Amino acid sequence: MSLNRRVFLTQSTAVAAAAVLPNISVASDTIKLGSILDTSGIFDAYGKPMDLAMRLAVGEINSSGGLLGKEIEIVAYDTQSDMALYSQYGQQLTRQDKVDVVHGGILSASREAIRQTMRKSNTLYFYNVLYEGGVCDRNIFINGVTPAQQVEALVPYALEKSGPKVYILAADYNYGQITTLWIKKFVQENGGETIAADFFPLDVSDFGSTIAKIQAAAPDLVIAPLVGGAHLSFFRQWAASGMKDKIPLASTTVGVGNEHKVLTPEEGNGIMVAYNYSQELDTPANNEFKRKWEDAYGDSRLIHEIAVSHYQGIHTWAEAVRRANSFERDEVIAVLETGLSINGPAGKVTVDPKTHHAILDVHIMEIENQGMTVIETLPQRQPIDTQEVCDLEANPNDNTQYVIDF
Amino acid sequence: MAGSFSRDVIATIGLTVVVIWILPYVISTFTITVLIVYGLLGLSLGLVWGYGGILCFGQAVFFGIGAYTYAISAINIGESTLPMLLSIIVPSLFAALLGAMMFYGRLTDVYLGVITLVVTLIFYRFINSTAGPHYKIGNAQLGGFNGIPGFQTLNIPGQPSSYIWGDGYFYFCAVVLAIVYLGVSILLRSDFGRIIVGIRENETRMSLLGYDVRARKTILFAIGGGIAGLSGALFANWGEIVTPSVFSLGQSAEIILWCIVGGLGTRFGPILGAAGLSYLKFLLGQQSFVDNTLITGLILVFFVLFLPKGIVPTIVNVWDLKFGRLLSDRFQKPRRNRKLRLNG
Amino acid sequence: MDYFFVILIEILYSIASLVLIGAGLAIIFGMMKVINLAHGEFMMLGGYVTITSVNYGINIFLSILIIAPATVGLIGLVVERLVIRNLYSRLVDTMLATWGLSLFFIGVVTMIFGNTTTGISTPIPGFSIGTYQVGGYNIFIIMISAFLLISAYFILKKTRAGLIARGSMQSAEIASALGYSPDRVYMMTFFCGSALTGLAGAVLAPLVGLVPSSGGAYIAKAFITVIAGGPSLVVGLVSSASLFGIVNQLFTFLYSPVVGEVALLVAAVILLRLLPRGITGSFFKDRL
Amino acid sequence: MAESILETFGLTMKFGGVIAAHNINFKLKARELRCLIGPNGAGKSTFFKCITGQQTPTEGEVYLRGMDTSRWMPHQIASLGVGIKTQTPSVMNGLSVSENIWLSARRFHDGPEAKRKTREIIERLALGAIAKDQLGKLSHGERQLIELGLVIVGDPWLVLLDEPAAGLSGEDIERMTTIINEINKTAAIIIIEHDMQFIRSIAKIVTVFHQGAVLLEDRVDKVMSDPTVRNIYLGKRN
Repeated sequence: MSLNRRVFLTQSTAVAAAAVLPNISVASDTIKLGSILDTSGIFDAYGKPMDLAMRLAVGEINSSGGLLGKEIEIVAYDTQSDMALYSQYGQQLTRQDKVDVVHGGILSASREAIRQTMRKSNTLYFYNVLYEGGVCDRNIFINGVTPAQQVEALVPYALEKSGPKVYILAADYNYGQITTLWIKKFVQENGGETIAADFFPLDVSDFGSTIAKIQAAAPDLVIAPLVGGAHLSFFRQWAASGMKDKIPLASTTVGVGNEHKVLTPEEGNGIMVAYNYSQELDTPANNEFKRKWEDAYGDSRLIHEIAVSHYQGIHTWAEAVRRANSFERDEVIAVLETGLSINGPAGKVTVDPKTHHAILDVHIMEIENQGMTVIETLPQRQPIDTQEVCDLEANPNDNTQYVIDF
Repeated sequence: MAGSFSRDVIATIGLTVVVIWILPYVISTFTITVLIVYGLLGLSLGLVWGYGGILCFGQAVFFGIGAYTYAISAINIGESTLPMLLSIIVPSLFAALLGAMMFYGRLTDVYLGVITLVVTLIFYRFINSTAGPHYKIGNAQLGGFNGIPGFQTLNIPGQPSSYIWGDGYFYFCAVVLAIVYLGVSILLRSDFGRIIVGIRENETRMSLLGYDVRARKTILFAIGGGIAGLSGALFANWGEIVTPSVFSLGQSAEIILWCIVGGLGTRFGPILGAAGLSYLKFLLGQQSFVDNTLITGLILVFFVLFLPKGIVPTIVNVWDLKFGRLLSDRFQKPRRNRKLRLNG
Repeated sequence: MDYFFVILIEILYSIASLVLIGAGLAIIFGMMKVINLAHGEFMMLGGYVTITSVNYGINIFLSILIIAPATVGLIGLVVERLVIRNLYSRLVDTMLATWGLSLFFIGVVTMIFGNTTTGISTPIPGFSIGTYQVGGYNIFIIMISAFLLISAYFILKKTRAGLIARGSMQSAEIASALGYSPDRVYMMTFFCGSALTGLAGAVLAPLVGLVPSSGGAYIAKAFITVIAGGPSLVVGLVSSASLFGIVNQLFTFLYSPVVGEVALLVAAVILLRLLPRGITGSFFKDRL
Repeated sequence: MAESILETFGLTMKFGGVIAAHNINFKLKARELRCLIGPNGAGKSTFFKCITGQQTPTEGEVYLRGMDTSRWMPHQIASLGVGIKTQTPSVMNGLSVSENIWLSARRFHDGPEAKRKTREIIERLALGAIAKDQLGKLSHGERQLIELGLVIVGDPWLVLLDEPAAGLSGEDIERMTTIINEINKTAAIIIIEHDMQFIRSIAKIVTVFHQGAVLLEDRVDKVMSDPTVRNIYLGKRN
C-alpha cells in the first residue's frame, strides 16, 4: 500500500506540474455538463435509465432558470460498454469539450479508467453508483451506497428472519469480494456463522452444481451479491429446483438494475434487499419524481436505484454551484465539503466531508410481486467502510482506492 | 514484393510526418494515439496471418499479456523502461511456446483456430477471477474484472518522474509504429520473410524442399506476439488502466476484422483497417440511432462477400489496371517462349 | 448416497446440455464443412422466440419444441441462401461471414428487445431425492438430448435421407450420384442444423437470464465440443460431450465453477494436442 | 553390384481399417530409373509419401543411403537430397516463377549463390519469358515443368516423379523425357506413370503395384507381356 501511494504521489505532483495549462474560461451563456455512460452494449440496462435521469434533472434545472443564470449544456458520450472508450471519451470531455463537471461511469473499472484523467485536468467528477467503496480522492464525489451501508442494515434483519448459518454466493470481482468481507464481518457481529463463500465470474449462468452444494451444506440463509444477466439464472434455477421455500435468500444487488422485474413473482418473492431507493417508496418526494418521469418519458417502471443516485448527484452538484455562486472547481468542492444536503426521491442525501461519499437513508425491503416493499427505513447511514480508511480533511492529496483490511 | 526498400522508407517517413503534423488538426491527438496503437496490433496479426498464413483467433492474448506485463512490472519497478521491454519479451516467449506446441503438433486450420480461441478464453476467465486479495504479483493486485489502474506510465528512461504523456506520447507512438513498420518491411524482404511467404503459399511443398516449416512458423508467431505485446503496453499507457477486456474474444475478433477490411497480404492494410474501424466505432458512439454491433456485423459480411481481399489490395489492383497497363505497354515483354527447351 | 445421485444427475445434465449446444453446429460442420460462428446467436434467437411467444400466451412446450426451431430454421434458410451459399468450400470466409452475422443478429435483437435481461420460468417443478431438491427441468433436458441422439442415429442409419446425408459427408459427388443436387442437400442441412440450434436455445432459455449477447457464452463450448469430437457425428458428439461434461462438473464440485470451466478448456487443449483430428479421428472410427 | 540408395522392409501403411500399402520390400540402386505402375488405389502414391516422410509408415522401415528414415520429418528427408514432384503440381501459386525457384535454391545455397542458381535454372528450363509471372496464372504443363525445376535445384540423388507426363501434349512429353534422362545422369528416379508409351520409352525395370502390395518386378518388356498384369491393369486399358 505504501509504495502504491508513493507512486501516486510522485505521479500526481508530476501531473500537477504538467497541468498548469491555463484554464481560461471564456464567458458564455451555457455551462457544460459532461456525461459518460454505457447507453448501448451489455450494461445499457444500467446506463439508459441513468441517461434519462440525467436529462430529467438537467431539464428541471434549465426550466427553472438554469444555474447562476446560465443554461446547462449536456455533452454526452455513449461508451458502448467498452472500457477502452471510457479513456477515450474521458479525454475528449476534459481536453476538447472542456466541460465544467463530469457525471458518469457505471462499473468500477469504468470509473477507474477516467478518474485520473478528471483529476489531472481538474475537472470535478461525480460517480453516482452503488459500488464497493474505498475510493479516496478529493476530486470525486460518490453518491451511491457502499457495501457496509447496505450490509449493516440487511444482515441483522435477514439473520433474525432465518437463522445463524450463512452461505454466500458472490460475483467474482471487486464488488463481490469486498461485499463478502463485510457480510462475513456483520454476520459474525450479529452472532451468526458464515459456512461458505463461493465466487462466480460474471458470465457463469449454470448454478446446478452450486445448488446441490448449498443443499449439502444446509445453511439457514443464502446471501447472494450476484451481478448481471447471467447471474440472474441463479434465482431462476434456485426456484426451479424448489429450494426457494426451504432456504431464504438475501441480496445486495438484485433490483439495482430492476432485475426483480425480470423474475416472476414465484422466483423473486421474499428475497431480502437493502437499498437507498425503491419505486414503491411512498413519500411525497418519490411520488413527485415518478410523476415528472412519467410526464417526460411515459413509463416510470424503468426507474432504478442508480438512476435515482445519478439524479440526486446532479442536483447535489447544482445546489453546490448555487451556494458557491461559482462554477470553479475549488469553490464548488469547498461548499460540498461543508456537509451539503439535498432532498431527493430517496430521501435526504448528505455529502460526507471526510470521504466525499454520501450519508443517506437505507431501506430494508423484500421483493414482492416484482416490486420492493419497504419493511424498515434506517435514516442517514454513514459510509462506515470508506470512513475507516479515508480522511480527505486530513490528507487532501490522497488518491487511492483502498481495499479495507480486516 | 514490388518496389524498392528505399521507396518504402521514404513513404513511411512521409506518412509518419503527415500523421504527426496534419492529422491532429482533424482528430484529437489522444484519439489518434489509440488508433496508432490499434494499428500496431493490426499489423501484428497482418504479419502472422497475411504473410505467414496462420489464422490466429487469439491475437488478443498477446496484446493482453503485453498490457498486463507492463502494468504489473511498472507497479513493481516504478520506472517504465524495463517494463516496456518485458512487455515485448514475455508475450513473444509465450507465443513461441504456444506456437511450438501447435506447429510441432502438426495442428492446422480449424484446430489451430480452436486452440488459440481456447487459450484466449482461459486467459479471459483466469484474469477475470483474480479479484480476490490473494492474487498479487509483488505489489501489483491483479484486480479481476476491474483490472489494474494507477501504474507508472511511460517516462524518460532513468527519470521516473519525467512522464511522456499527452502530445509527447502521441509522437512516441507514431514513431514506434513507423519503426515497427519498417522492421516488418525489412523482415519481409529478408530471406526469412520470403521463405515465410513461400510457406503461406504451400506448406507441403516447402517442407518437401527441405525447409523446417514448424520452426519458421513458430518464430514468426513469436515475432507477431512480441509486436502485439508492445501494442498492449502502449495501450496500457494510453488508457492508464488495464482490464480483462483486453483478453476478450471481442478484442480478438476485432483484430481479425481489421485485417479483413484493410486487406491481407499487405502491411499497410491491417493498420488502415484498425485505425479506420476504431475511429468509426468512436464516431458511432456519438449517435444512438443504429446499434453499433449491427453495423460492424454488416461491414464484415459485406467485405467477405464483395471485397474479400480488403481495401488496400483492391485499390492497388485498380491502380495497377489503370496505370500499370500504361507502364507494361511501354516495357512490353517479348512474346512468351512456350517451348520447353533444355540448355546445357 | 443421495448426494451421489444429485452429482450424477448434474453430470448427466452437463453432458446433455453440451450435446444440445453442439448438435446443430456438428451437423452443419459435419455435412458442409462450414463452421457457423453465428451458432450462439441462433441459440439466442431460439430463446427470444420462445420468450416472446410465451409472453403472447402460447403454451411453453409448444413454443420450445415447435415454434422456436421452426423460426430459427427459417432464419437459417434465409442466411444460407443469401450468404453461406456464395462461400462454400471457403472455410475461413464462411467463419468470418457467419461471425459478421452473429454481430448483426446481436444488433438487431438489441434494437428490438433492448439489453435488459429477460427470461421465463421453468415449466417443470423440482423434486426431491432424499433430502435434496433437484430441478425437474434438468431431467427434461437430459431426456431431450437422449431423444435427439437416438433419433439422429436412426435417421442416419435407416432412412434414405440419412443415406444421402452420410453420402454428402463423404463427398458432395456422392449426393449428386444418388440424384440429389448438393445445393439442395446443403440447404436442407443448414435448415435442420439451424432448427436444432434454435431448439437448443429454446430448451435452455427457461434456465438462464437472456440478453442479446448471450450467444457468446455458447459458441466457444459448442465449437470445442464439435471439433474435439472429430469426424463422426453422433459418436463424436457424445464422446466429447461426456468427456468435457464430466471434467467440468467434477472440478466444479471439487473447487468452483471457474476451475470447472478452466479445466474444461485445458482438457480441450490437451486433447487436441494429443489427438489432432478429434476423438473419433483416432478412436471409434467409421461409426456415425 | 552397386549399393542400394533406397530400401524398404515390410513397409505397411494403414488408414483406419484400410490397408493402403502392405509389406512392401523395395530396393533401388544409385542412378537407377524405375517405373511404378498399377491401377488407381494400388498404393503407389502412399508408397511415395512414406519415402518422403509425409506419412509415417504403420509398420516397416525405409532406409535412405543406409539410414533408417521411417520416422523422419519431410524436411529432414528432403535435406538429405530427396526430391519429389507430386501428382498435381504442388508449387507456390501466388508467387512468381523466379520466386518459386529461388525458394528452392535458397534452401541449398546462400544469398548470392542462390540468386545465381535461380538464374541458371530459369535459363536451363527456358523459363526466362515467364520468370516474373505468377504461377497460378500459368498452364498446367508450365507448372509441371516449374515443379520439376524446384526439385532439381537442390541437385538431389533421388527423385520421385508422380505422373510427370499426365496432361502433357505429345511434344511436351518428348521434352519431359529429355529432362528426365538429363536428371538421371546424376540421380536415381522413380516414376509413377500410366502412359505405357511413355514408360516403354523411358524405363528398363518396372514394378507393378496391386492392392497395396508389390505384384511383380521385372524388365519392361516382360512386365508388358505378363498375363496377370495384362489382366488386372493393362487389360482394361488395351
